[in-house]
Amino acid sequence: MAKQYVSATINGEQSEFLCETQQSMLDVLRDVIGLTGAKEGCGSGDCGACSIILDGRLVCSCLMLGVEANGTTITTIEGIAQGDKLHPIQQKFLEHAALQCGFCTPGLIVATKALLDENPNPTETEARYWLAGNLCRCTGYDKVIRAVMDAAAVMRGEAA
Amino acid sequence: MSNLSYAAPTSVDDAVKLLAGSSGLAKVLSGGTDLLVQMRSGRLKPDLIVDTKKIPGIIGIREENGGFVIGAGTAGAVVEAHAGLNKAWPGLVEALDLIGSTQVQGRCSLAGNLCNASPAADSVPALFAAGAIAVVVGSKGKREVPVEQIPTAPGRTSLAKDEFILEFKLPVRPARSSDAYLRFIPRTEMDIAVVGCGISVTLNEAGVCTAARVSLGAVAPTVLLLADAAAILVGHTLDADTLAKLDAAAQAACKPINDKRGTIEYRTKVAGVLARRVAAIAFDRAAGKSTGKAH
Amino acid sequence: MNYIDSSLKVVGTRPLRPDGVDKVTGRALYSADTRAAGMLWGKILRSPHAHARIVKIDTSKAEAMAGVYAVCSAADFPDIPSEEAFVGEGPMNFRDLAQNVMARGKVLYEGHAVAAVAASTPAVADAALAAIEVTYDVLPYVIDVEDAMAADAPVLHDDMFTAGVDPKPTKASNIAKVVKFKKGDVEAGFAAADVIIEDSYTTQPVHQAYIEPHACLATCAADGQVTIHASSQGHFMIRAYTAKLLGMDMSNIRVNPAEIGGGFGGKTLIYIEPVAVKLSQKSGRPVKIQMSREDVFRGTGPTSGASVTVKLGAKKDGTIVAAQTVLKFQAGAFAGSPINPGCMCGFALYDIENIDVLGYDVVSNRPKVAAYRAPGAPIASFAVESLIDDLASKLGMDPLTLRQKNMAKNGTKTHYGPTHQNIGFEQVLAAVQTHPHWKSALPAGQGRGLACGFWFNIGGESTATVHINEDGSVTVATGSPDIGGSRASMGMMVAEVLGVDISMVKATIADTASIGFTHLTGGSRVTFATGMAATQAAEKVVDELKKRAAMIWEIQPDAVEWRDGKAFPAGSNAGGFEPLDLAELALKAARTGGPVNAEVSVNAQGAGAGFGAHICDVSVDKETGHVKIERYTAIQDVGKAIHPSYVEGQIQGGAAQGIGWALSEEYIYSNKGQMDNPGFLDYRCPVASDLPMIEAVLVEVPNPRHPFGVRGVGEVPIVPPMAAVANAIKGATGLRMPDLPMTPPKIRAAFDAAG
Amino acid sequence: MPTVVLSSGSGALHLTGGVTEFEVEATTFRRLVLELEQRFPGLGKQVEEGMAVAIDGEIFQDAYSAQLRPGSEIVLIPKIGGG
Repeated sequence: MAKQYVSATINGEQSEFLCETQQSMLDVLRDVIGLTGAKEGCGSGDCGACSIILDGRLVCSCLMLGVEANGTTITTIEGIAQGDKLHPIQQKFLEHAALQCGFCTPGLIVATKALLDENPNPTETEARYWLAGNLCRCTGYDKVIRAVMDAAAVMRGEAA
Repeated sequence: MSNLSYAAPTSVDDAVKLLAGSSGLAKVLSGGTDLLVQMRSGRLKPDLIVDTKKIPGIIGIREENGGFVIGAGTAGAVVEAHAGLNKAWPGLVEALDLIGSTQVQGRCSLAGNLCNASPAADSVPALFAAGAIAVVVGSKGKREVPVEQIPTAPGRTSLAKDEFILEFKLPVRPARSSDAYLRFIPRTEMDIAVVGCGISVTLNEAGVCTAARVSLGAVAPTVLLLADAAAILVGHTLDADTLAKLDAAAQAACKPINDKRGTIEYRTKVAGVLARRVAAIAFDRAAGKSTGKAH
Repeated sequence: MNYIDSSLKVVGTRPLRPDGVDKVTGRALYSADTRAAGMLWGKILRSPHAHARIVKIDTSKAEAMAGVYAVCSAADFPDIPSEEAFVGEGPMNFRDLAQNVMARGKVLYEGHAVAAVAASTPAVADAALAAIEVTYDVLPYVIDVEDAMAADAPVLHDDMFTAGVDPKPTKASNIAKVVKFKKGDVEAGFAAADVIIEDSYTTQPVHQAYIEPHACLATCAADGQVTIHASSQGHFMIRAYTAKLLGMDMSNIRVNPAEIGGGFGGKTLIYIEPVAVKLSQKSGRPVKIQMSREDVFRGTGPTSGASVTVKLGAKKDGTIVAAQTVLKFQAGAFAGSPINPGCMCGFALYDIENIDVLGYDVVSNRPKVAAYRAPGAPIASFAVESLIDDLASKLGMDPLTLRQKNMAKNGTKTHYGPTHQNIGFEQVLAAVQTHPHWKSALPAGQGRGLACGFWFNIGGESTATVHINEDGSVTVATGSPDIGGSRASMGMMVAEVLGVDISMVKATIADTASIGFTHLTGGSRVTFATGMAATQAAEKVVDELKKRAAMIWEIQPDAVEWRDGKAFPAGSNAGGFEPLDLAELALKAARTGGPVNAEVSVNAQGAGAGFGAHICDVSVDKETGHVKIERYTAIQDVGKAIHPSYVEGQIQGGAAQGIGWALSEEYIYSNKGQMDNPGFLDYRCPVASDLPMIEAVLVEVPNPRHPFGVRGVGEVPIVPPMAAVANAIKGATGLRMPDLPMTPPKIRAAFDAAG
Repeated sequence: MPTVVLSSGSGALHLTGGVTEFEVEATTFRRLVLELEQRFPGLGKQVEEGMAVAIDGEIFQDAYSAQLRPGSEIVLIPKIGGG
């Protein structure tokens, strides 16, 4: 089977790649393009470590074929910061120590970005339900949720 | 080695031709949230994937003759964000809101959830309760099929090899009508339903039920539409006696299995519990007493 | 030097971690994130059977496939003789480790590795695995611990004779070991008791469920030198075990520590590294192996499941006078459950005169258990803390008062021998008593549970180096993988000693060829032991810097004082020199004797034991049996919190894992002895919406054996939650749930049975 | 003289004929191990290779450097790991 040609906008840049039909978008990001920020924790959509934003929607890149990316716009964890300036969500994750091992962190940050894009003022319960698809085994979610709520406040211009 | 082909046709005709012409196993891809998991686990080894998302009309929601038409490939998250559907069919919306994670809802579709033909699919009892009609396209043209006739057994549907669902039609809503869906899972999110229950009702001005559809998931090989339970509701308000009868009817309809997600005994009891709770929410909504989320 | 009573400027603050930016931007490289030119993909074929003799492995078809470069099975590895050693985090037999990495003769559980391939792509590797023909002679199997102990149970190892019984048995059995601990006269204790209470409990194996699956990249050069890039709780552990299993010299193996995506004890063993090295040796190409989540569940971890009985005798005033327990721990396919600490921990919290503990280490057809936070203790404490709660009810006493009456204090002699010293249990319980959560009225319909936990904590071997860089900035390197923020705490201790801002100090992890031996990141030892090495290295650097300043000023080194990151003349007699800071001293380092560095290796002893108490409020849906955690507070003596945020994080994370253990996590087996839920869908770790905020309260009773007073903190928090939740459920419903996990079907059934 | 207590769960009682407590003349742990080996053949080796020791309540995985005082309580216990 010949490889498939795919053209997509990834983190603001036009990207072209060849992939095998059965390769997931996660495989493509990691093994073809070399963006290894999205992680494989399960490969079945149950952990959220591979989260990306596809045409404005939060999705698991492991549940999408690479060929489906043709013509789409994708944001990965590598595209969240503006150059060397961290996004407020990233900054708040650091300040609140909302990461321990850091493996689930890229997925959580991408998911939080999608949450706050859609709902800039979530309640704690809304944040917890939105992030229920992002497993974290280190933190017990406490500091993660605090970081999310604080980042939301900063992005609304309500806090430092 | 895999010889998997992929095509993303831009018309119904092209898609149907691809499906009809495939010599091996052809699978329709919409959201992919079940298909990719099955491929990865090796349970499913398709030779051809037909991605239907580029077909005009298969994604999107429109109002038609007072009812709604939902494109078969529309992502759950799009349905959840639709104000009109939230008002008319809150139960169906909340069922979609319960499928997997936020991430999964960004991709999963009603057609995929229905055609995966899992008895535990969250949106399916809500679709059954809603009396949705599937618009099926294939080599022989278009046909309209009540959704409860689509799944036939776990993982099997009544669709022919060259057929797929283009869209769903939701009927016109009479006044004082609403629906609700609840499912029971061990956690608060991310689990497959141990039991799911969807109920749609129409009330008269006195609050008496004039029409009802009751559906249960995960208690039999396919999602069930319970005519007996619906009949118990019609002609009654939700008094204690009616609730008790509904509970009993739901339990009586169960033919579950013991598996890693629940026992026969537990599923049966919880089916009764959920039927009562869902009916209460649906009645309240239909009577205009509540508009909030059920979970 | 001891800093316990000093005023501290850096230790105890909450700076950003030095590896943080890499981890929030996706740049940090974990084990699966690296590749090498010409790299092959290694995959492992696993047994579908729970127990079977391997009759034949035919790899010829796989070897003949295009794109397949190497195939291996047990025949390619040395047949390691039985050799007991206490390495890593528990007792270990190298033969067992070798046979766990690659089955030899028999497969002992579903998921046991039987062969491996290296191929050009993952898809080719999968196809090659499918082409390997293994002929099995399927044997009867046993999963449950009680079943495995039965006289007629299928025996896993025909050379296993129960140790610890006299006379030595002549018949092989699945009971690897019997252990007994005794204190006083338990019969006399029960005879003197006014109240006797007894119950039986079961717990299920639970997986550490780190989100990063095991992965490694091995490269074998033509001269036989091997480089391994892998994440683990100890790259020296990977080097030692891989060398042992392959019969290599350690100096020919270099292990680069990748960032580790969680471990919790589960990454203190090896599974894939020797296989990747073997495939690389055979193919001459770098080989990467990445486990799938299913492989992780079927082939690694978990911790033991168990069957436990406990009996307590007490006076009317609440004094517990006798305590007895029998613990039967599942070890998985090879001996080595944490039965010893299990036997030691449950009663270590209390001052009880008469104690009798009996423990069994039992093999069955499950994956070999691995360490998991405070190995063994959570199981024992679930049972003991549940029964103490019932004892309080029976005596009509408050559960906190009963615990305070019987709590271990300094000078309490434990049933396993030592006398407790410098412990803070009393302070922890006092903190419970005054905490707003404990004092708050319980909302209607809810139940409140209290439970406590203990862990020894450990020290051991660690190495740290401190370098003053040419510009005066500071680098500290250690051999301890950073699993949860230890770079930050290492940097902070060094900055404190040097008297500089934390921004001046960067901490890194050095590979096995670049720093002295360092034991695992495990047992909550890094901040204690590696922190001790880093502190001492920084002190040596300060001594050296004082010498350099003395040389520049032409005075005696003892006339130089070091404070706030600068050398000062010690008093006016020493001379009127302007202070020299790190940058100035670094600039002159070449002229004053060369680079300023120090390396210190320690074998740290005296890790202070840790105690914790958790308070949990729940509500229970009586119709569905669903439990909601409404409020949760975890109080713990941490000695001294170097970086309080990461100390709190350890406690919050441990509590969350314990809540999962209590309510939803378990291994479910099919009627063929196969794991039925090897994925995050049905192996149910708590998700964000399952939990409330978890308040972590830090009690600081300094450990006098650490320069800053540190105690390990990561183990204790998983000990109390199971009983805290069970006791809360009892409070809410009146139901005692003795079997974990306390799932909705079990709770609904208990309601129905209670009528 | 320090008192040595063999923890009941040490798994070494067979080496001492069931004796669990004895006094040993030693001021260093190394000397203690040699004494133990002499008095109960096999015990010294087991202590060195497979056991931890608690000296006056403080647990040592390796105790060579530890000083023993007259009256010290020395308890030989199973080794401890962690997670």
